[in-house]
Amino acid sequence: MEIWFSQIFNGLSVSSILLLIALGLAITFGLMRVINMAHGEFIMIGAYGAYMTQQIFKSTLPKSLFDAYFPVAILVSFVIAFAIGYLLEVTLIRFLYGRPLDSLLATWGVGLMLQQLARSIFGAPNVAVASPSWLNGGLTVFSGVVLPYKRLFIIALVALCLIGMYLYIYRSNAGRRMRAVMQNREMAACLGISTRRVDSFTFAIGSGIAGIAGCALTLIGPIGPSIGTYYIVDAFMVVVLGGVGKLLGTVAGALGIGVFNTLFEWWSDASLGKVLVFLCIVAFLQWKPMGMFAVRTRSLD
Amino acid sequence: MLSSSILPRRVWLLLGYAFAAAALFSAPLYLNDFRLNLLAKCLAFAIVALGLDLLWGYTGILSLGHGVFFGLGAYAMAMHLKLVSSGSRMPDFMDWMGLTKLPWFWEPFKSFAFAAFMGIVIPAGLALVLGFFTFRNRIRGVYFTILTQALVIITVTLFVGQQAYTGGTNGLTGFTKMFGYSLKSGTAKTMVYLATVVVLILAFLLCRYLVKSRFGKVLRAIRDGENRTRFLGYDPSSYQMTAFAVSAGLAGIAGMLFVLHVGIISPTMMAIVPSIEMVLLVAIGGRGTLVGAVIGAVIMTQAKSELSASYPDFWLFFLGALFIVVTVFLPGGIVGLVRQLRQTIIRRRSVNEINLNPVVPESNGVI
Amino acid sequence: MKKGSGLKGFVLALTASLVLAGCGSNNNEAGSSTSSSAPASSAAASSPAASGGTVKVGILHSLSGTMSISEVTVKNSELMAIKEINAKGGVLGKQIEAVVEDGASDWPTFAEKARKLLSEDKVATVFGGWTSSSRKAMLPVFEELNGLLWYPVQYEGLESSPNIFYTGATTNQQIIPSVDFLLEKGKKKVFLLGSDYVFPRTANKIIKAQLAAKGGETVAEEYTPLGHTDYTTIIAKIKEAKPDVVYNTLNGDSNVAFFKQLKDAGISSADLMTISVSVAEEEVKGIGPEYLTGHLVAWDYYQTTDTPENKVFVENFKKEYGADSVTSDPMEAGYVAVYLWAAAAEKAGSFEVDKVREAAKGIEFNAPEGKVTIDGENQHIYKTVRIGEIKADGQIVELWNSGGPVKPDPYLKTYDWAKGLSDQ
Amino acid sequence: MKSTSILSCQKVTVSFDGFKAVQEMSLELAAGELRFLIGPNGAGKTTMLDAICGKVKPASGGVVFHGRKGTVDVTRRKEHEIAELGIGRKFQTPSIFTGLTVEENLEIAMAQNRGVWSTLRAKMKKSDQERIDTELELIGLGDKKLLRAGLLSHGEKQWLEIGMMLLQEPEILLLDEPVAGMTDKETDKTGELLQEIVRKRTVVVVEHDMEFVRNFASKVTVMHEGKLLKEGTMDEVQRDDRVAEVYLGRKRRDYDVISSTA
Repeated sequence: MEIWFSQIFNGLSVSSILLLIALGLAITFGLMRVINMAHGEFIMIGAYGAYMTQQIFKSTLPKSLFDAYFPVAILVSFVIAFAIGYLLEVTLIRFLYGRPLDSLLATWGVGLMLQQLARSIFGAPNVAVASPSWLNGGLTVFSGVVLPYKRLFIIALVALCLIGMYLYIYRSNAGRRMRAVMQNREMAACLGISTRRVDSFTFAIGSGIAGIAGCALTLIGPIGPSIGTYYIVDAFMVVVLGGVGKLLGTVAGALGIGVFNTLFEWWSDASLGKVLVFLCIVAFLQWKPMGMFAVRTRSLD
Repeated sequence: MLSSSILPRRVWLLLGYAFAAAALFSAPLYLNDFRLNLLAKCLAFAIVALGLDLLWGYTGILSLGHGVFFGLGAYAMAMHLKLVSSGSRMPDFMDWMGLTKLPWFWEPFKSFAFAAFMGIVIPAGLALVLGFFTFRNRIRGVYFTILTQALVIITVTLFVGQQAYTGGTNGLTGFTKMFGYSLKSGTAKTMVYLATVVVLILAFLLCRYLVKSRFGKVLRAIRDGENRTRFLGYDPSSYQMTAFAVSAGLAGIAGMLFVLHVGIISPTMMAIVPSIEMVLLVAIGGRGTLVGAVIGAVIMTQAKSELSASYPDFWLFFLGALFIVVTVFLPGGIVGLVRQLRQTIIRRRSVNEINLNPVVPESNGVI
Repeated sequence: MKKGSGLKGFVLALTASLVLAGCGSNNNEAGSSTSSSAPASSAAASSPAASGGTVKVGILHSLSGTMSISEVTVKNSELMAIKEINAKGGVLGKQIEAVVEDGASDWPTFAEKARKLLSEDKVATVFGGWTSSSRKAMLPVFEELNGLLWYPVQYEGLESSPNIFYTGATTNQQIIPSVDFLLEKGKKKVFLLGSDYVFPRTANKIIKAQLAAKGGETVAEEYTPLGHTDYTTIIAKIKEAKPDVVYNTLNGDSNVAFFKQLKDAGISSADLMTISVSVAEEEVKGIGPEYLTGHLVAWDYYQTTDTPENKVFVENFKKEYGADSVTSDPMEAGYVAVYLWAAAAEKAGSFEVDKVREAAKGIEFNAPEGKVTIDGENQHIYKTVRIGEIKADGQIVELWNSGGPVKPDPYLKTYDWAKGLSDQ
Repeated sequence: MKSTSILSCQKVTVSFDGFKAVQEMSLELAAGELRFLIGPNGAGKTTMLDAICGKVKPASGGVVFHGRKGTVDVTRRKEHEIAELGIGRKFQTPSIFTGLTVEENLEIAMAQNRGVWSTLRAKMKKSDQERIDTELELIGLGDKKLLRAGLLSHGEKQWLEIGMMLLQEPEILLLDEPVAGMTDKETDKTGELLQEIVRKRTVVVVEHDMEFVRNFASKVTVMHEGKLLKEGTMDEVQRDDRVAEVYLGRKRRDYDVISSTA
């Protein structure tokens, strides 16, 4: 009973992390159709953003304020990843719209360079980020079942990001412009929308959310130059499984993969669990090639 | 390029091929052990690049899972070599993992012919199965590419996890003999090298035949408009499956040769990074031209060996930049660049000579 | 044939000639002792290039890729040893010149670079490798060309090549004593957790046999893929199994995720002890000491190891690579390897591989970890085993040691319960 | 007088996520007939062609093809099988293979065995080459046969595609707005080409250009909101009030304008 409860929670928790790393991709890949293989590196940038914020707090502010660094770090991570994403869109990605496979290779190159850059700046070894004390410990539901605050925090953060994204995309003027451009570039341009600006901004937001993910991941995982590579394939799987271009699909994809991964891992072992999950995804796509929530089009190719 | 007006282009082309072949065949005469080995490795990669080019450059399907096919071929050959080298004993790693008997599926690999056959059939067969399920369900483009990454992860995890049967992360190594000869002798190495050259030439001729045949034209048609070919009455999925299987088979052959040269195969060689680097070979040389694939493979493998040692930090920046520059600014790769230069020259000359030759057929990727 | 083919032919020929010419010229530089039709074993490194006032040695670690995190530090300590030896006048009156190559975390590259070092640079010896896979990849090359490799990392044993000296611990110098230590402390129910690769699987096989023979119990054995970052399910399994101790053979980044998530689950070292064999000072720094305080590790050397040699070593290292840098077991083993080779060469009076190997037998050296001796039979070295506890400042303090150097036994021949683990 | 039917669509309904683009549409084609399919935007004309050639699967109804290879209900067949049976389709935007030369486009369009194995071994026979050369002359691209098709002008692309359709030798040809976006001169030439095509096979043309339609004395089917509105000769259709009303959604007065320009 306890085990079931805590495993359900673990499944949810894994799903929330998957969702967090996939949300940014749901924008850059899902909406803009850019296969951003450097997405993992934006997560890494976010993680280092948290590290830098922590170092600055440590060296300049009194110890009592240290715990406040984390909310600041989330903001800093978002801003840095946003800025680098913006820069990347303006200098590179804009040449690659409509060439998904080329965007894949080029952004892979970007990923390599960002990794090496991080290595040059911060050194190859992992760095440590101390989590704020208010996130230590956990909520004891009943004896033997502890829900760690960090996990709860991440779930809440994902929910917040999701609501924010929903409101932005579907309820704001900027979001309406964004959707207009993504659906019909020429028409949107005719209506006086600056498609260039919308493109850059959209890509930057996707990158910024990856930055938030990176910041949150410092609570539970390693922080090093190559951490992006651990998450990138999972993130793509979530988006593809859910159905490209649908926010709801991404949520469903993350839940599906997270829960099944936890279950399979519990029943077998971590390696086999991973293989089974991927096999299930491949099998599922046989049945629904466009993912759980497909967008239908009438175009020829 | 003035000389091209003296001799017909065809002669130049044949001369070029002949020179390249002569240079390759005579390499053992003037290269030392290390260089010859390195060149042999390049040529093995050139074979993968040919197959990838057939798939990506001509059919428009990008596979980021060719490391798997390469690896499967390599493992087939490595299993044979391991068995031969272990003599009557079991391979050492099985011993340590507590196996008491050689697993049944290892048994037939004692035969070289079987191993070589499987080194082609297993990758090609796997590609056929994967292709059957994806292409027939119209999973294509980016989705297919991402699925090939899933394939990589599944395969690597399985190979690492089944240590008793595959040697785990250490892979298979410690080969000493083949056909009863020591692999360490100079003659054996030269023979293996020459075999690689021959296989590369055969692979090149095969690919050349494929892309020049009507089959190849249909492949390019599928690349340009898959659905359109469907309404002409072609079933694109069977063409895609064939191209994928041939490509995977070539990767398998390359893997077998690679093992002979390098003496080790491990799951890391099948992972995502090597798979993507294989694609880069094609991108650098020029996708959609077979010569480009070979040139890309040779230059990149050499460059990696030279640059990564002297400037390990710089190397990754360089590699990253190369990905970006080639895909964004030079989609035609080296061959494309040369072509552009030639066009410029022709244009300039035709302005001077008021060349009235009306139609300059844009070379369309056929060698 | 369409237009443009001629040009293509030209490019083809040009490329071929460029590449081959490049190779050729390199070959000339390297000395064409590998002449014409017999490019074979005559190229062996048996005549090391000890030309002029220098002797070349190779340093072959991953400077790029995933393994560079660990290997760069070993490269640094090896270079420092070379610098120290050169400052004292070199070996046999010659200055040591290091040829540094990058294995790029890619095993075939290790083999390729080993071949280059031996047949082109003609180095007298090579210091290098970290993962077993890289060593296994290099081994055939060293045996074929009769080179000499010094391998500085603890590994799973079951190997002994005449062309390799192993200066890291083998299983009976790290794992077996640590399991004995746990049993002595009454920790009998052991949960085995490792990354899915060769070292953990082999180590756990040995541990299981040892526990079975000595009254312990293996409650579970779990492996996670390399680079795995979510340990919630594993931790749930640990809770379910209720072990006395977790024997941790996780590698690299997985350790960070595991220890962070273990603490989040409300499990501290007081609740459940873990003992790790792949977490050294360098890793502690990257995980954050607060997650590790009180947990155990097993190695042969710590930065705090109390020997006069270690004081000098740590001081020099910090001087060379910054006050923030830490020293760890593999770094020390790499450092020791250079000194041992130099001593063997001095004793042999030559850089020739066969003579150095012969002379190396029985050589002793006062290393930072204490006295080490090369075992003439299996070419590993005698090392002192130490169990340590991680402190809040990130340093590791010794709790127990083996009292003196332990004889290396890579095939565990001297352990009755290990019969059948290996038939070699 | 009624000749043998070659294609009969019976109560075809096509729906996209609940929206019915075509509703219970029936269409009967006689062998050798030229039929124009007209109607305002969104009437379901293109979708009807899609249903016939297999691009979309009807939710209900049948499309029965009485071809050389027997009588087949094509609604459950795949696109390439339908094409093989003898139903050819030309799309609104020119969809030729831009990376192939003009000649190569024709070569792969040519009627032949389209299996992997046959194309691998296919040799260009003398008769094939002659057919292609004849076709090249017909569509007026003889001097551009080595040019990459992507470099052709819009009109040339359309002709190339028509040429491909002819070489494909379908029994029924479905053409979607063959003269859209063409200059007058190009339209004229296309008209000539069409006359050529019509002589040999059954053709269905979706067209907006009334003047173009008028050049052919043949039967016209008018669709509106996915349904059949009127079928008959151009004159009959023009006299019909309902057609006048729905066409452009206006009353008679506007319709006069159309008929005067038409």
